[in-house]
Amino acid sequence: MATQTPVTEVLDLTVEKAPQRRWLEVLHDWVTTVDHKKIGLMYIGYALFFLVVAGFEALLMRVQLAVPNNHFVSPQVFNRLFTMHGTTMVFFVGMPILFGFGNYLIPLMIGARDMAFPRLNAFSFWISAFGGLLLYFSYFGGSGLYGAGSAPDVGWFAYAPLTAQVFSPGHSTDYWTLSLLLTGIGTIGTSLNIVATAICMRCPGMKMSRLPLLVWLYLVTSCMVFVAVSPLTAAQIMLMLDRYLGSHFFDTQAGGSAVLWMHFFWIFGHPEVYILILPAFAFANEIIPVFSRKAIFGYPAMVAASVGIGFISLSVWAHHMFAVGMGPGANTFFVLATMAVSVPTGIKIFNWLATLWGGKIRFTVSMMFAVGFLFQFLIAGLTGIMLSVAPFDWQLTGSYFVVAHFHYVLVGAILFMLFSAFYYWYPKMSGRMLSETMGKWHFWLFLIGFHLTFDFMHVPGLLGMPRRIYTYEADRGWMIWNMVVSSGAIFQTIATLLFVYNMVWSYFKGEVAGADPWDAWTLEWSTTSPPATYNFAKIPSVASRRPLWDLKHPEDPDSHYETTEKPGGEERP
Amino acid sequence: MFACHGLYDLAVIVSTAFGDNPTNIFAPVGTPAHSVFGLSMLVLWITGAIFVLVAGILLYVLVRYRSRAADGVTEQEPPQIYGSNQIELAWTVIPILIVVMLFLATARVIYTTEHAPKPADALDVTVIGHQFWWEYSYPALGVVTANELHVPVSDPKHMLPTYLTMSSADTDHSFWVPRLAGKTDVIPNRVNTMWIDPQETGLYLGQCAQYCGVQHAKMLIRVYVDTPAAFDAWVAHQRQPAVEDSRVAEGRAVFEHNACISCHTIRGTVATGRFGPDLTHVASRDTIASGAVPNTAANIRSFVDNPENFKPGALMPPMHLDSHDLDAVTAYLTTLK
Amino acid sequence: MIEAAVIPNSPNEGWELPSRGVVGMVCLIAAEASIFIIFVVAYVFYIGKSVSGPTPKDVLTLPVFTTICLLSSSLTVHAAVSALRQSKRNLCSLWLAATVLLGGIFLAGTGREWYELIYHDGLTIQTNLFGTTFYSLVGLHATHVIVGLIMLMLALVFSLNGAMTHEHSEKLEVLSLYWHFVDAVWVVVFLVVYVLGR
Amino acid sequence: MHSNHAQEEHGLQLPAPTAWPMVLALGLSLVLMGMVTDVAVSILGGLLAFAGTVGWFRQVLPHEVHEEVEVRTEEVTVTSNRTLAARLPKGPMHRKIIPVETFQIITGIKGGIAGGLAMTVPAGIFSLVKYHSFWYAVNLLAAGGFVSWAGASNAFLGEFHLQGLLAAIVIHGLTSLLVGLLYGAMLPMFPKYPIVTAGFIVPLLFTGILHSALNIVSPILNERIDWFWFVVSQIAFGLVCGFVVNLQAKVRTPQFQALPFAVRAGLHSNVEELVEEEPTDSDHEDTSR
Repeated sequence: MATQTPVTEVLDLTVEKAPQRRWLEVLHDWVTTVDHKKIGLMYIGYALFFLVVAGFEALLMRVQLAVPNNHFVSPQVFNRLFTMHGTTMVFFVGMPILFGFGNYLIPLMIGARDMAFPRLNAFSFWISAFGGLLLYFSYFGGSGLYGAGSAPDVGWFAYAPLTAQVFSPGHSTDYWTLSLLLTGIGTIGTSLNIVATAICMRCPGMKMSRLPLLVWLYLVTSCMVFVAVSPLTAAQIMLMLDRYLGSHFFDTQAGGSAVLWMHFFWIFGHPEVYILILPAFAFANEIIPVFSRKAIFGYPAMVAASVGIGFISLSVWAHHMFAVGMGPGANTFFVLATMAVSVPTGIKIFNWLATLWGGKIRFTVSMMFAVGFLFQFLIAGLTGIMLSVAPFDWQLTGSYFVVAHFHYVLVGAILFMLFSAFYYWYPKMSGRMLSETMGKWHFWLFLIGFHLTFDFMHVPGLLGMPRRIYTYEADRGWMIWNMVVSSGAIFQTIATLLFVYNMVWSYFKGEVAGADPWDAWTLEWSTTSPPATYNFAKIPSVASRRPLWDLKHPEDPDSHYETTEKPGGEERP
Repeated sequence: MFACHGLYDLAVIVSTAFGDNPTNIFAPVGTPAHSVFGLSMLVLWITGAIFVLVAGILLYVLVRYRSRAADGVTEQEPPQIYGSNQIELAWTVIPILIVVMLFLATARVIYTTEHAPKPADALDVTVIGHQFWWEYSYPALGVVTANELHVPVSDPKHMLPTYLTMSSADTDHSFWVPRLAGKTDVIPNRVNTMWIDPQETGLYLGQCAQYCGVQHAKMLIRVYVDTPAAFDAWVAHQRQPAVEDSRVAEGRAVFEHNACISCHTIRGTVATGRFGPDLTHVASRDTIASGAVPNTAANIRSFVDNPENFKPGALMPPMHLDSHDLDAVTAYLTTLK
Repeated sequence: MIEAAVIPNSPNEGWELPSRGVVGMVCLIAAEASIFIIFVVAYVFYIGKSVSGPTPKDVLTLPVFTTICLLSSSLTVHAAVSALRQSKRNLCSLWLAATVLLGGIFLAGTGREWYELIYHDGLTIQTNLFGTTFYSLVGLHATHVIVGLIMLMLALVFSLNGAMTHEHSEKLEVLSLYWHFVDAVWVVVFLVVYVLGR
Repeated sequence: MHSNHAQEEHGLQLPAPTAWPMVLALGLSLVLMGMVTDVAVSILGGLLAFAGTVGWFRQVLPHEVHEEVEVRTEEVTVTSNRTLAARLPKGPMHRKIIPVETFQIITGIKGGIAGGLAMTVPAGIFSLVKYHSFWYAVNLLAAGGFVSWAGASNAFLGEFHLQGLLAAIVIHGLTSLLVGLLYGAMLPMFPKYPIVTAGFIVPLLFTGILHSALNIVSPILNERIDWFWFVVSQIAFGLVCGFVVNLQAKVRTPQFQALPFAVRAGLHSNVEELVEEEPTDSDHEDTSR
C-alpha cells in the first residue's frame, strides 16, 4: 500500500476540497472507497508506479546490451530483469492502467453513478494490487526467509519444463505463479464489472447502438478477458499443483507435455495483446473524432471490426509456436487465422483516416500522440503481417525482430495512446489542464527516443540476434545497432520523467479546465471537473451517440438524423 | 514489369545492406533459407507498398485538413460524414484479396519445406539440446560429437540434405542457424525434425533461440559445411578411439579419478558419462564451452578450474583441482585430437 | 442542478435494462467455464499417456447414484426459486434443504471415491498423468460444489430465520444459476472422465 | 439502478464505503504469500479472508448499505466553447452517409459471377489452342493450391482431375466474387469512364501486381503462364463485370433510418419503399460477424 499512495496522492481530488484533514483520514477514504472514480485513479497511480519500476528494469537491460560481452549485470540478474520487466509491464502496468481508465470513464460515459458492483470493484483492485506487491516482494523476501528464492527468472511466458522444481528450485517461480493468480482474479472481477455496468447501468436513451465506442470496445475487451485470462488462471493452478503437490501436468519426465503449456499460455497470451490494444483503440475512437471535429467514420463498422478482432484473436494463439513443429496443417491454419485479423484491423485504421479526412484537425498534445499512435500502429501491423507468414516467422520468432514488433505495439501504439488519453482526460480527472508546452517536449522527446530504440531494434533480429540473451558475441555485427537502441532509451527516460513532472506541476499550477475543455461530445464532459462523487446530480437522458453535440447545436442535433421508430426496439445488449 | 524488378532490387538491397554478417537471415545458402528469403521479399514488398500508401494518405490528411484557425476560435464545424458502406466495403475487400494471395504463397512454402520428400541418401543427425550445449550423433556413421556440427556440402544437381532429428534432455531449446534455415524448437519428450542443404562450404554460426536457463546466451552453434572428401575424412577420424599418449598418463589418471567421468565420455577409458559433451576428440574442435571461447590450453585449464569463468551458470561444477592436477588434465585433454 | 444532455421529447419511457446480478453471474460462468475447458482439455490430452498404472479402466466405477443426486438438485433449487417468487417461504426452505442434502450426498460420494482410490488403489495426484488430471479436474469441480453448498446453506439459514424474503428472489435466482452451472459442468466431467476416458 | 427511483431533491443514495473488500483481498493474498514464506502468514490470511467475507456479506445482505450524499447544486452549462463564425448549414449535404446513391451489394456479386464466367472463355481458348485440353488452364490454376502438383507434367495438367476442378472453382470463384464486390462498391466513385476504369486500368494493374508476385505465390503457374492470354482474360473479366454492374439501377442509401432487424439482416426485403435497398449503416455489424 505504501508504494502507491504517493502516486495516487498526486491525483487525489479530495485534498483540495478539505486541506485540513489529516493524512490518515485521507488514507482511510481511499482504502475504504467503493467509488469508481477513486478506484480508477488508484489503478492508474498503481500502474504508473510500476511503469516507472519496469521501465527502470528495461533501462538496466539496455545498459547491459549496449556493448558485447558486457559485465554490467550478471546473467542471473539479467534473466530476472527481463522476466520481471515483461510480467510487470503486461500484468501490473498494461492491464491496471487500462482498467483504471475504464473504471473512471465508463460510468461517466453512460450516465451512471457507479459501476454495477462497487464493492467487487474495490476488491478487484486490491487483489490485483497485492498481486503486484507479492511479485516484487520476491526481490526481498525469498532469500531472506528461506535462502533459496528470489525474483522469477523463467521469462514472462515461463515455458515448461523450465518452471519445474528440477530446473527452478526454491520459490522464485512460485512468486510468479501466485502473483499472477491473484491479479487474474482481480482482472476477471473488473471485467465482469465492466460488462455488467455497460449492459445494465446505461442511462435512459443510451441504447447499445448509441453507446460511445470506448464503452463498446471495453465491453469487447472484458468479454475477451473471460475466455483468455481464465485459461491462464487454469494453467497457473496446474503449475502450482505441479510445484506444490508433485503432479505431472508439465513434467516431461513423467510423460507430461511442454507443448501443452505453450498452448495454454498462448491461448491466454495472444488474446491478451488484443485485450491491451482494444482499450487503446477505444481512446483513439474518442479522441480522434473530437480533434478532427467530425463524427467517427463508420461507427457500426468500428463496432463490428472490434467484435471481429475479438473473435478471430481467439483462434490465432499458435502463431507464437510456428517453430514448435506443429506440422504443416496446423501451421497453415494459424497463418490464415492470423492474416485474417489484419482485415478488421485494417478497417479500423482506414476508418480513422476517413475520420480525419475532411475534418479540421486541432493538433493538441493529445492529438499529436494519437497521430503517433496511428503511424506506429500501422508499422506494427505490417511487421505483424510479416510474422504471420510462418516460414518468415521461423527466422524471426524468438529474435529481436519480434521484440521490436511487440514493443512497437505496446509502446508505439498502446503507450502513445495512453499518453494521449492522459492529456485528454487529465482535465476531467483533476480539474486542471496538463501543460501543453511541456507536453510538446514530452511528445517530441519520446517520439525520437521511441524511434531510435524500436526502429533499430528490428535490425539485430534480422541479423540473427535471439531475444533474452544477457550478452552477445562481438563478431556478429550487432553492436552498432544495440548502441543506437540503448541510446534511444535515454530520450524515453527523460521524456517520461518530464511527463510525471508535468502531471505533478499541472495538478497545482495548471490552467483550470472547466467542465468541457475540448469541446467534446460524450457525457463525461457534461459534469464538473473533477466530477462529484455522484457523477450526475440528475441522471441524464440521451437521444443520439453524441449527446453534447445535440446540446451545443440545438438547431441541428444528431438525434434528428439517428431516428428510430420504437423506443428500446433496437436493443441488442 | 517494374514491379518485378522492384522485388529483385529489394532483395539485392536487403541482402547487401547489412554487410558481412555471419548470421544474416537475408544471406541464405541452403534451400529452406532460400525459400524463406524469397517469401520474405514478397512480404516486404507488399507491406512496404501498403506502408507507403497509407502513411502517405495519413501525411496528406494531416497537412491538408489541419485546422487553420488559431486555437479553436471562429471556425465552422466541418461536414459530419457518418460513413460509407461503399468505401468501407472496398477497404475490406482489398485486404482480403491481399491476404488470400499471401496465404497461398505462404502455404506453398510451408508445405515444400515441412513436407519435402526425404532422399534415400540423406545424412541423418540426431541433435540433443542440453543446458547449455549441443550433442550431435550420426547414428549411421557411429560418430558422437558436441557443439560443432559437420555436414557435407549439398550439390544443387545432386541434393545431399542433412536431416536433423531433435530432442532435448532438459528444458526447451531452439536450433537456429539463420543462413541455413529457420529455427526449430528442441523440446523434451518430443521429437522434431528439420533439414538443411547448404550449398557452399564454410562455417555457419547460430545459437539457441529459446530461453533455456541462466546460460542461454552462450549456447552457440557452429555448423561446418565440408566438401564430401573432407567430411569423409572427418568422419573417419571421429570414429577412431581416443588418442593414447603415455606422456599424459598422469592427466588421464586425474581425469579418471575425479567426477569428470560421471558426466563425460572418452571412448576407450572408464569415462562413459552422458551428461556433458563427449570428449573423445575434444582437441579436434575449434572451440570449447559450446562455442564460448577458442580451444586453447589456457582456456581449457581455466574452464576445468572453474566453468563460471566463461559460462556463469554452467551446470559443470568447479573441479577444485590443485594447480598440478589442472596442468596434467589440461595436457591430457589437449592431446585428444 | 446539473441538467446533463437532456433532449426534449426523447423517448425514454419504459427504459428497462437487464438485471446486473444475472449479467454478472453469466460473466462469471463464462470465466469459470473457460477454466474448466482447460482442465478438460488437459484431461483429454493425457488420456492413455500415463507412463505407469493404474489406468482409469482399472479403478474407476460409474458414480451413477451421486450423479443422479447432483442433477436432480438442479430441479430442487429451481423449485426453491419459484417458491420464493410466490412468497412461499416455508416451501422455499424445504426445497433448499433438499438441494443441500442432494449436493451433500454427491460430495460424500466423491469423498468416498477418493478414499477408495487413494487407500485401496494407490492412486494419488503424484502417481501418474491419470492421477494428476483426474484429481485436479474432479477436485476443481468438487471445490465449486463446496462453494455452492456453503452459499446454499447460508440461503437455507436465512430462509429458516425469515431474513430472506420475496425481494431476495433475484439474488437466489443468481445463486441458482451458479448451481445449474456446477451441475452442467458435472455432466461434462462425467462424460469425459467416466465414459470417454474409461 | 438504485439511484433511478427513490431520488430525493436534497440527497442521493450511494453505496457506503467499506474496507471489507480490501480485507478479503489482503487475506487471500496473505494465504498465497504464506505458500512462499511461512505457514503462519497463510493462517493470518485465512482469518482475514474469513473476516472480510463475513463483513462484505453484511454490507449487502439483507439490504445494501447506502450512504446519503448531499448534492451541491452547481450549474454546468453545456455550450460549445468554440465561437463559431457560422453554424454549419443545415441540409443533407453536411450530414450524410456517403455516397448518397449507389449499387446494391447484390450488384457486385452478379457482376463478379458474370465476369468470372466471361474470364473462362479466353482462358479456355488459350488452353484448347495451346495444349488441346480445356482442363489445362483449370489444373494450372488449381496447382496454386496443391504443393504436390508443383512438378507436374503438361500431360498431367491436360487431364481431368476432380480435385483440380474443385480447387480451381474455389480459387477462381472466390477471387471473382471479391473483385465483383469491389467493382460494385468502387465504380460509382469513378463515374466518368467506367468502362476504361473497369475494363482496362484495373485488369492491367492487377496483372502487374500478379506478375511481380506470381513467382512466389505459384511457381508452376509462373513457369507456364502466357501473359498475353492472361491479360486478355483479365480484360474480359473487367469489361463484363463492369458492364453488368453499370447495367443495374442505382438506389438511394437510406440516410440514418434505422430499419427493423429482419431487414438489416437480409431476412426480409419488402418493407415499404426501402424494399430492396441494402441495409443501412448499422448493418455492417451483422454481415461481417
